[in-house]
Amino acid sequence: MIRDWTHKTGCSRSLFILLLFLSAAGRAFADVAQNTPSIFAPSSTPSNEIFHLSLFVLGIVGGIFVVVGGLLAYAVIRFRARNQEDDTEPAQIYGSNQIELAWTVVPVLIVVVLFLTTARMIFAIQDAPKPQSALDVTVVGHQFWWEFRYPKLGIVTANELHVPLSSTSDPKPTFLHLLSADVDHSFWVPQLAGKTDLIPNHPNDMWIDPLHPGVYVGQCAQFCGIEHAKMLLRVYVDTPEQFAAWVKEQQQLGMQDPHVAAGRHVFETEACMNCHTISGTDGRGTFGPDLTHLMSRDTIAAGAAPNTPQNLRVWVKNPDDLKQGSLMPAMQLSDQQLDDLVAYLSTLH
Amino acid sequence: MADQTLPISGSVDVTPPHAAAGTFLERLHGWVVTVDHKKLGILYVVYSLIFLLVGGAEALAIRIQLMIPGNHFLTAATYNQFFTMHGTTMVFLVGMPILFGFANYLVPLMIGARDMAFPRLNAFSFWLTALGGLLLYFSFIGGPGLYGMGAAPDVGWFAYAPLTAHVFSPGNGTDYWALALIVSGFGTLGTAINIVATIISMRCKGMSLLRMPLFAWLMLVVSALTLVTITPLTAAQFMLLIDRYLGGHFFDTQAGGSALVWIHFFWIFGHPEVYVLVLPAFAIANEIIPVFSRKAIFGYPAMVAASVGIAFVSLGVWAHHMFTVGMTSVSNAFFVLSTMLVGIPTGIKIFNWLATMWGGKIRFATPMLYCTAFVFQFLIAGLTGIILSVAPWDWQLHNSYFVIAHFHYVLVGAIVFNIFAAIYYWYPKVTGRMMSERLGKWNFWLFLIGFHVTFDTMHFLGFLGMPRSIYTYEPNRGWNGLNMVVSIGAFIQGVAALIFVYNLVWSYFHGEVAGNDPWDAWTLEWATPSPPPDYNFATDPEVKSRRPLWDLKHPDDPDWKYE
Amino acid sequence: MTDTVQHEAGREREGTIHLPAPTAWPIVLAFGVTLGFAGLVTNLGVTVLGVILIAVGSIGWFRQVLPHEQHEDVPVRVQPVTIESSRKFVERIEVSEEHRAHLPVETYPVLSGVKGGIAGGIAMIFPALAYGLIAQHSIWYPINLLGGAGVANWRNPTTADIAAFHWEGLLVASVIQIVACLLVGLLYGAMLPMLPRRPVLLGGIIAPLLWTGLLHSTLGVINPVLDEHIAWGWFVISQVTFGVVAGLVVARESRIRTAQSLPFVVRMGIEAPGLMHDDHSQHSGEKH
Amino acid sequence: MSAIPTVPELQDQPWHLPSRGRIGMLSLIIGESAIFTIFVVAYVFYIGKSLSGPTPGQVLEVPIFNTICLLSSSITIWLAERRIERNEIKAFGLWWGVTIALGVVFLVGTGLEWYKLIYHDGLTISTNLFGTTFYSLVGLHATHVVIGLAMLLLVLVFTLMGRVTEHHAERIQVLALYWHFVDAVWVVVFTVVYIVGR
Ligand code: HEA
Ligand code: HEA
Ligand code: HEC
Ligand code: CUA
Ligand SMILES: [Cu+2]
Repeated sequence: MIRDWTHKTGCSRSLFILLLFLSAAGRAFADVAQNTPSIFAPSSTPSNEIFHLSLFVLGIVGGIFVVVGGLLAYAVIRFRARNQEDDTEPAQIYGSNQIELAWTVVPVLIVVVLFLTTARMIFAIQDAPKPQSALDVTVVGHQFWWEFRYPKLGIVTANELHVPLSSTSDPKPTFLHLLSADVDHSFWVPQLAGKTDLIPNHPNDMWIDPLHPGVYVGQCAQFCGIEHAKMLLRVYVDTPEQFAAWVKEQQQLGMQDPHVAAGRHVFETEACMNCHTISGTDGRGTFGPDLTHLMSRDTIAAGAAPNTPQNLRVWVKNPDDLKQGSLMPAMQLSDQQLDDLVAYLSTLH
Repeated sequence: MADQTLPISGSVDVTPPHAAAGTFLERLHGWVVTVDHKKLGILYVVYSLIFLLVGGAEALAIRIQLMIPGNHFLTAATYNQFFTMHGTTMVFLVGMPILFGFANYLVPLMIGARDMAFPRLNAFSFWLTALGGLLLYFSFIGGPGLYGMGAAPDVGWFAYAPLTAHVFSPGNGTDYWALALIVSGFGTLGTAINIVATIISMRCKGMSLLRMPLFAWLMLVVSALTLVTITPLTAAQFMLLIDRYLGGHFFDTQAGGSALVWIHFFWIFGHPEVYVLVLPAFAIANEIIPVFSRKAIFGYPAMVAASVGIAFVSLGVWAHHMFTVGMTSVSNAFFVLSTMLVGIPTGIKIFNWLATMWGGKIRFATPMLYCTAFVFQFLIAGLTGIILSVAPWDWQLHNSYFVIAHFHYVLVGAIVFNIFAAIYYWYPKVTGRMMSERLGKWNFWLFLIGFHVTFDTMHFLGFLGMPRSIYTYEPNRGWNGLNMVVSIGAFIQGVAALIFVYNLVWSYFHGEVAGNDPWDAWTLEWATPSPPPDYNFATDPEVKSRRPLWDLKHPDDPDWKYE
Repeated sequence: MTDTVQHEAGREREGTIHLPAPTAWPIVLAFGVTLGFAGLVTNLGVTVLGVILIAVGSIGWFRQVLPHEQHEDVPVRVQPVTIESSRKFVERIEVSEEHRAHLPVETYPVLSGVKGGIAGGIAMIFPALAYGLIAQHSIWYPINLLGGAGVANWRNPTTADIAAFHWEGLLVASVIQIVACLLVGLLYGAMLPMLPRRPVLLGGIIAPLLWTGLLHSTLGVINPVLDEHIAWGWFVISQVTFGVVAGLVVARESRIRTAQSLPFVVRMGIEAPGLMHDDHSQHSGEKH
Repeated sequence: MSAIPTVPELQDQPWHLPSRGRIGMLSLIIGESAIFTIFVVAYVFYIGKSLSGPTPGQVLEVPIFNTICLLSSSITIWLAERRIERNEIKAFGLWWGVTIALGVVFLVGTGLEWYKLIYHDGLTISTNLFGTTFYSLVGLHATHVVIGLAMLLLVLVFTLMGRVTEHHAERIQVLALYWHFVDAVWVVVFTVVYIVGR
């Protein structure tokens, strides 16, 4: 399933030299900012295959552009009226069936080639068989956050997806099952794969097999309401050890620290638990993200802000300050309650 | 010089049309009650131009907001309303009406008729379209009933279900969107019927279908296409309203309804719609390019066949907007193929324009400048379309700024450019005065530069993973500089647009007097005085070839000897 | 709306022309329809007003056209409009006599290319199958290679896989083969009349070589399965077979337009005054 | 260089173009067909997808009589068309009246059916997907019948006032074309709703 592309394109394929140059430019672009989710800096088989397909297609349309654009430029320069006083009309030409035929057939041939290439790639990516070693994750889109469930591992988390590193020798792809709790969303991490929509009543599937560890950013790519812009997405590609550690941490029950019992009390009495789950408490709500291991996440509210105590306080006090229109209400808590609550939330590792 | 065997004679109207005289109110009344195709055509065009400015102003607001990351110029809610209204306005209140405006004004003149087939229906349709547009904009103040604040539609011009369901869009914005478009949709349907009937039943003697100017041919194809394009949208919007007002379940995913059905229905309308918008632009190019190249259009029959072909194929490609919704791989492959096939007839058109210019003596007056830029830009836009039709690549590019770049390249680079070309070209016929060439050149070059600065850059934002419909973005994504460039380009376009408006107004009073036939052109409208009298032609014209005026101008070498 | 005799509205009557009379009913009706809908988002009273306007508008409109359409008479004064151009002369495409010496006196009809394409397409199957039999002991091998582009579940097939029979492979391969051969044949048909000198050389050797070169450099992306298993020597042989057979068929095709020499523009099929129509002028000026 | 081209055939043959009324009506019919297609597709797509009852099989009865009435009205209107061409105004009025009567019977039949469905079977437009699609599709068709009937009535009134003559044959035939369309659509609706969907 995982093919080494550099090997293929490395051989004397003159057509690709120019394109490789382009790809280098793409990578350079991506280096400008480390967080640029460039589609030209692929790091997973689907995105990689798409990247190479895209170079091929770019080559073809680029060729068409150069030829046709060149002819147009030539015509504009060569056949412009030079002499304003010229009182003759140029020779009138009405057409030619042969020429018409020729410039119909050539595009048809190009289309055939483009189509065959594309079709093969569609099947290769979309219908790829799922290996035994694959990890399953169910992604549920919510207005405006992501819920990730690992059914086989019994983990539920939000907004930050952890997946294991995959490699050619030891493929460990992650298969995502995409659902929606409300409206249409779309899962897009450009460096890992193309996007697939999350549509209520219409489960979809996609897969990634990240080849380099690191954090990959993306975001919801289907307009889903007021805060569509802040429905960000982070994928952490962990080495096997890191991943195992993360799984272990997530599988633990929520932290029960007696020092912050006051905050926990606020959580349990101020309606938070209607929407949020913290294992080990009575909180069983599913309308908002699971907070059991809130502190294991780098950001809050789908990437709207870094996960710091100040931000948590701002968020709980008035979510609109960080994310206008998010579906979590401002709970009208007193400063004391807020302090307690944040202290409590900060223990949820 | 006039050849007696070809009775095309115009007339000079000495009695001014009654409506042109009188007080302001009387004149206004004249416009309101008119059933004259020329006046209605002007109304359509002016109406659309106003909305072009409004939609453009919305675009400028969008661009200010996106200039820098984390900007607070617009709130999230306002931004969503603005891009929805921008798209809806540009497509339904600018693109469609303006094409009907040109068709209204020019088709009867070109085919040698006195008026449209159904003059009163024509007026009715215009007013429906116009009032539909006003209803849409009333949402800014009307909002949820007369009692609340304004709430313009904010669900995108595609209004995907179930975001439009009552639970997720509680206000009235979505209702305004559906209702206003239904109203203007009826108007569109009426005009389309009218144009079809006019072209089929009102041609002057000798004007067989294969002798019609290509402009008329394309308008025929477009109107026929409109008949089966706008109606599915109307139907789907009725379903939406049934859901929202009567508690129906068409798109209610809680009750077994399907969000996908809406997506299909919308694009069954939406895709042919974009060809409805672009074919009139082709129509304009088909008239202007030959005249300024001083040659007959190359491959007339092929052009006709290609247009009809585009219309047919375009009915079967809609799902290329849906590659990411999770269709089976076989359906994906099918729509890849059908989409790419559209490139073939379209390519034929590009090649024919090229061949028309080839060997000509091209005069680069402003209309021709716009048309040349159009061919060039449409080539690029089409090729980015082909890129998007490569489904796996579209999985990356879908809903990114690359798509935005693709369609603005067509909608602005092709359609708006040709709208400008058409206005520069036919303005003398309509008003009797030329538009200023000097301002025209400024207008053209600024618009060209602005256009490329804006929309060329957007492609790269797409490559870098910037999604559309976002009101703000993270500062560390590497999109900052490019967004700034895009916004600057938009403002250059804005300046060009203002010059254009100034030119329109200035030339009306100070433009050089044009005469009947300032461009030395070949179709029948140039055989009438400028502006044409109410009755167009004093005697019904009769034609023998595709270029009746060429025949008159070159009696020893007329077209009908060779066609 | 109405149906009357053609152009009745435009008949001339003593210096006036009949045009439909202006009327306000369409706008009233349109306003009514809009209000009717607008009521849904504002107040039902608006809808009621809309319905009233619709009723009034329709009645008014009917009275406008029934029993007779209302007209107004617009006075005319006819003055002939002179239609002239400052560009009096029309250039002609010069078909110079000198070039004729180098040109053949005959050319091939366009359809010959299609026939050639079909013949070539059939002919090239044999070397391909021969390759399959000789090199892989299976005639399905080359067929599956060709079909591999469209067969969904093929990833890293073994040689044995490719050598076995797959109906999808056969189907896809046949479609590709037929389409490609017809198209290339059509292209030959369009181009050969323009460049009619050495159809066998041009179509038979040069074009296949170019084609193979192009394919060799791009196949890795179009179809890596095919690419990995292809034997390029045999590939060239079947391509050239196609080309030569196609070229031969074209060359054997009876030539048209004997006994006259045709310059390039004419061979391109260009339609322009003074070119080919001269030869047919005795038939008719109307070409279509 | 140029030879003398022949003079084209003289252009004084009569110049005939199709009637704009017919073309207009045909265009309208094409547009309307697209609307119906969308509703029919939605209906077919949602067959059997309702999450709760009642189902079509439980509550729908095949409206044979209604259908016969509507379809025969196509024949009677055709008879009327023939009469007006020959300026037999009385006979025209008669057949026209019969057409209207048949249309009204159809409408009443639909009304009764809906009454039964709503008050007896408890099926409304918001009950389930079946209700939504059923009332929309059948209702859309019924709306067309109503509009058609209104136009037919108008003609009848003019006929009774003695205003209609053979000069109006063309317009009346255009109107009849619409009525034929409404009938033809019913065949589709009938098949989809009462045969396929049940
Ligand atoms: C007038 C408007 C217009 C026009 C003419 C087109 C023309 C085309 N469009 Fe575009 N398109 C839009 C307006 C338009 N589009 C809009 C508004 C959207 C977005 C809607 C939204 O989501 O809001 C969109 C989106 C869109 C998508 C979906 C992207 C996505 O959301 O993921 C796709 C995908 O296939 C696509 C493809 C094409 C193609 C293949 C053409 C073809 O017709 C182009 C054909 C032309 C050429 C190919 C160039 C000339 C040809 C040659 C020189 C011959 C040789 C060429 C070949 C052999 C290839 N378009
Ligand atoms: C014909 C169609 C058309 C045209 C002409 C334009 C023109 C422009 N568009 Fe638009 N656009 C669409 C159709 C069009 N667009 C559609 C369909 C969408 C999708 C909507 C959706 O997703 O729902 C879209 C979306 C869209 C977006 C994406 C928004 C988002 O997804 O978040 C952006 C962003 O930059 C944009 C920008 C522009 C710009 C800069 C112009 C410029 O060309 C405009 C240049 C400016 C002017 C021509 C006017 C100048 C006016 C003045 C100087 C002020 C005058 C003031 C008054 C008196 C009123 N457009
Ligand atoms: C009405 C439901 C609701 C209630 C009540 C509610 N929340 Fe939330 N909460 C949400 C939703 C929805 C989100 C996700 C918002 C987003 O990202 O757009 C959220 C997000 C959060 C987050 C960020 C989670 C993350 O992973 O990024 C925290 C922390 C949080 N809520 C804490 C609280 C606390 C503390 C309370 C009680 C004082 C509370 N919430 C009450 C719905 C609710
Ligand atoms: Cu979720 Cu956009
Ligand atoms: Cu499309």
